[in-house]
Amino acid sequence: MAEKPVWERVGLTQEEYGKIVTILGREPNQVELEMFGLMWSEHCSYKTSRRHLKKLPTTGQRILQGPGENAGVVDVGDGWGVAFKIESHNHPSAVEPFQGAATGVGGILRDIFTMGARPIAALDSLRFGPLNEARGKFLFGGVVAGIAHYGNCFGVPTVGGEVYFEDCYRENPLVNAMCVGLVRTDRIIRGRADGIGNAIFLVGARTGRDGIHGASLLASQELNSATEEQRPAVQVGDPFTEKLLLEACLELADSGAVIGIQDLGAAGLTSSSSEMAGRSGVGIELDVSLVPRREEGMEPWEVMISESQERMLVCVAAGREDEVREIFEKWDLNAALIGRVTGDGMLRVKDGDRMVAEIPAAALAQEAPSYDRPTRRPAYLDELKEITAADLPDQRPPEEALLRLLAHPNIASKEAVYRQYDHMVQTNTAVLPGSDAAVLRLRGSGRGIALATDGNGRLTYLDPKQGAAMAVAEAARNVVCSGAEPAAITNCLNFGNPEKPEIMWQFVTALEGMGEASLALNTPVTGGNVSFYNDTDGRSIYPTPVIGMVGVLESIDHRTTQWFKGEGEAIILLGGTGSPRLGGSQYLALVRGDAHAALPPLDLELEAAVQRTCLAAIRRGWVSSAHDCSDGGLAVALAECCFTGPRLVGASVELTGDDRADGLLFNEAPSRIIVSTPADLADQLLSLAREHGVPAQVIGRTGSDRLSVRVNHRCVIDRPVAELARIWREAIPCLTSE
Amino acid sequence: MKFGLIVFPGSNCDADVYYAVRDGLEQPVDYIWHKTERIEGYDCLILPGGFSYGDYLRAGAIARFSPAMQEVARHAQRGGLVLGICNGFQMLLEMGLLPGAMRRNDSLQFRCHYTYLVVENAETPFTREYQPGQVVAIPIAHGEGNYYADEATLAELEQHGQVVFRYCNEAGEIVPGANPNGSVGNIAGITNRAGNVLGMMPHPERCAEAVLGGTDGLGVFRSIESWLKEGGYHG
Amino acid sequence: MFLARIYITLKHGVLDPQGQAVQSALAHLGYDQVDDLRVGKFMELKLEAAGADEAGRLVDEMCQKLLANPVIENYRYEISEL
Amino acid sequence: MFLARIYITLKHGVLDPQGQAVQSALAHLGYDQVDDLRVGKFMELKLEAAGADEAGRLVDEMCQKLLANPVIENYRYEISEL
Ligand SMILES: Nc1ncnc2c1ncn2[C@@H]1O[C@H](COP(=O)(O)OP(=O)(O)O)[C@@H](O)[C@H]1O
Ligand SMILES: [Mg+2]
Repeated sequence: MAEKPVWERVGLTQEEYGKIVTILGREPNQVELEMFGLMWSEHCSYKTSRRHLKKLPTTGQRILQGPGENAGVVDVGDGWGVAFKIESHNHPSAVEPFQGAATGVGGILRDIFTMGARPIAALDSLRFGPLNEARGKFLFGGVVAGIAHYGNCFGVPTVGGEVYFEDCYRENPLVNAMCVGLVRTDRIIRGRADGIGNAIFLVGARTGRDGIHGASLLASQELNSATEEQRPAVQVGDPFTEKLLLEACLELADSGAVIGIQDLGAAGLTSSSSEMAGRSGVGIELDVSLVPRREEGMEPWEVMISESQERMLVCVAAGREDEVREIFEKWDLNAALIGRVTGDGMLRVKDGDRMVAEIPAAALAQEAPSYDRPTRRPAYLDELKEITAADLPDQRPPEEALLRLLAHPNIASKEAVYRQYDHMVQTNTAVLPGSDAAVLRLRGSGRGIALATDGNGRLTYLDPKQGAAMAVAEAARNVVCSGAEPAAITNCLNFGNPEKPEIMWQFVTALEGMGEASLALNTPVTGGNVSFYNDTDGRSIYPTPVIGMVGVLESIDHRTTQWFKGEGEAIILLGGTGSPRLGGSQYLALVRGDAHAALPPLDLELEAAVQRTCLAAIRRGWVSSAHDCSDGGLAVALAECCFTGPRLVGASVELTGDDRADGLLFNEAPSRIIVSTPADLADQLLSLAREHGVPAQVIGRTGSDRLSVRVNHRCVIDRPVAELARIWREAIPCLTSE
Repeated sequence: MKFGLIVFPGSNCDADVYYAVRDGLEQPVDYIWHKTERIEGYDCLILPGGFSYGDYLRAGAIARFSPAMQEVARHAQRGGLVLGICNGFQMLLEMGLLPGAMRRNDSLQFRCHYTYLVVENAETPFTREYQPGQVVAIPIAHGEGNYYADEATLAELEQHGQVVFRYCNEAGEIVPGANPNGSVGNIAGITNRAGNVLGMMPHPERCAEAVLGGTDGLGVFRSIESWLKEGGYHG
Repeated sequence: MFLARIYITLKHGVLDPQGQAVQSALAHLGYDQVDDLRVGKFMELKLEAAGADEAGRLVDEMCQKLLANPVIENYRYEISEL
Repeated sequence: MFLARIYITLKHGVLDPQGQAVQSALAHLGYDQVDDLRVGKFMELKLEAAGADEAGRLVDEMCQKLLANPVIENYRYEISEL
């Protein structure tokens, strides 16, 4: 058998290898080749996505740091900034769900505290195959436990997220973790290495062979039986060490000795050193023999690309090295002075006296190849039809459909997940998980932030542009319902193999939709992460862009929850009864087996107006509860208003419309919010809506212990709220304990 | 009146207790690093929650060897108040200041949610501001809160009123369904025989402010305050 | 009736945060002559089987399917008759 | 240099939630011939000592002080020379 060409062994193409030879003016040695292989992988270089990501709107009044650093930062007033970012750990979680998810959380936490920010919240957006299958249960159980393990021990509250179950994620689950941190705006630290002669320290855990040829390669190719072979590379997270690393890094930041910090993620020392040097236009010379090791006999290239967790590269002002050592000693952590900043832009790696690699730093980090991959509109899109209730043969009794939807794992209570997460530590969580968005108070300022993640692969599959826009709209609506003004987003773009033109088309088109919605809703993109190659044996996941949203509450007193508060209040529907189109809805999936049909339209102007109305009403103190209509449509949203609070509150609702009852109740048209308000304020609220050009109507009243819904004067739902609640609460525990 | 809060590597509820005492109770409080060898001038020492040393091996097992823990023991011996919350409770068990041991939750999962507790003994320095039998809502957040003691020890605890909090339902009934972790007798918190050392799994500091959704936990801190004001042992 | 004793250990090279923490706690207590401490699991179970071979085969299956995590752990076991 | 193998098990009479959960998971997989499953810890460490006796004495101390919790756990160990 012929030996593989050298470039293939590190996952590069022949052309890419040629480019390396041109850059170096010679053949790379093994260390250099390994370094290039990782840095020019899709995962590290964004070679496919870079040119398209550039088109996203990234600036705005509140934006202190956009894309390009470890995390984005928004200004939340009083001298405070909120740093936030989302990242995927899909493939590691497919191989080892517990550790894969745990180290995913560890990675995103480091991205936040490298900025000098203390992590104050985490969220997680998850996708699995069906929960009634062994693999679905195994991955779900392992991933949730892994997130809990890392976040709880570290001491960050995991306050929100989402979980969906769809066939397309059966082999390739999605595990996207978001972290949010708080930093003084004048203390933001960046991943820079300025100042010739300054010291480069490697701090934190010791270096082992973890993840060598693992994470980044896994993330840059499809899953198949060959990837099984890469199992020994699995990394184990150590949240305790990470917690010490956090405290030490923040203490170091306070000392003022720090020039810059960069976490070690994919491609370890190679990426962190070349990125720091690249951003500052300098060089770095380092000696791998000075790196504290966990294992014996490691080669220089192994040290350079190891993905051992819980490590940071720190640039420190020359002359202040001892301060660093003292701080890390206090926290029982290593701090090894491994190199210095140089003036010539070269990344030089020595092993003692021996030079083992010499590469222009920028060539590794910024000058990676960039591809404009071909796109082709997928044929399935042309086959999608418009389906309305009238197209469905026989109407199920809406009541039965409601019960079945409430028991569907995509809609049922996620308490079984979030009760495993410590969501209260740090005592800032003012709205706990279980409402549209989590709300955190900002201690001492009277303000707060609202956080949500949203994404809907099914909608994006059916209409990449609008599906991605709907994810932004829904995330914004969720924070608005909680009393916050949407401020900015981070995104995690989970797609299939971009070398397939149809996937590439989905990607490019989804970005257009995301960009438009971000502009319309005034939520610039501050960063994110791209995860390609989410395919198994040639089948791709649904294109799944996930949006992480940060909103700001002017006053923490504006915080609003989704559940009805008491009897006799008016229930108002903002945004109208939706669309007859059922494409993408849980209802269509339920009655027909799949939801493949044209989506209801999204009107971004209406969306913005609905959100403005809701927020204005909340700020005036008129709103007792606000809940957005999403999965399962109006009927499910109403039921959730009745039973998600500390006490059950019934409602009687009267809808009228041209559509059939099931269409009115279960369509998932966007831009709609259910608001409850004291009865005497209803008229004011309606006229406020009118001023904003938003359709609004009183659809019922809270009260009794039943949810009763009449459509065009016919009673279609009438059930005790307690029964609905039980079905909704028990569905996931029931499925997982089977 | 002064509170001291011992901070271990891996503590993560230290700041929460700090704010509950400083802002909720409006009393002075200091952080004390676990390597501190001499701890003087504190009236109540608190061991906060978290994952000291990652909770590796057994929760609280490694922390008990910190120099500050000898001072905590000395303070307790002299009659000073010691409050261990969650991981702090686990440490008190490991160091033998309280009897029994913790096992993993019977669900084998970490659990974080509000629980109802019945105040079984409202005469301790930590509970005197509650009514006897009062039902309070205080959240838990732990993976190893499944309290165990052998029968003889349990009988002693009961006999001397050392069981201070039990998990119950909203109506105050001590039933298996209200037990979040499998603890024997639904036990959520106990004191030592002298009553000056309390260990509890639930987190009173998480519900000491209205914005957090509840203030039932404030009673623990107010009790300590009133006990100290009325002449309880000062350090 | 057979007794199975199962030993589950982390694979070589896989980080053992627990072992590290315990070792450094021992060092703090003065036991600094200790090295390479690794923490694993030990299980005991009884089972009915036609013979020791059969018992071994069953235990091996259980280890692969559930008791050990083959991605990061190794296992071995001993079977004895009761 | 000596190798110590340490086995830490829950005392008889102390309910073992983990053992119970594992046993019922096995039963779900069809292994209902399994009984009395108990989960404990298994540690391996290397240590310098003048001899096997000395090593044993040290390990015993470590178990009493830190590695096992005498309220609920038993321990035993084996020492072998490397
Ligand atoms: N989908 C995206 N949209 C906007 N910016 C992105 C996106 N994906 C990645 N980025 C930005 O590109 C940079 C590199 O991303 P990444 O490699 O994930 O960061 P890190 O090395 O910190 O893990 C980051 O600044 C990130 O915010
Ligand atoms: Mg980073």
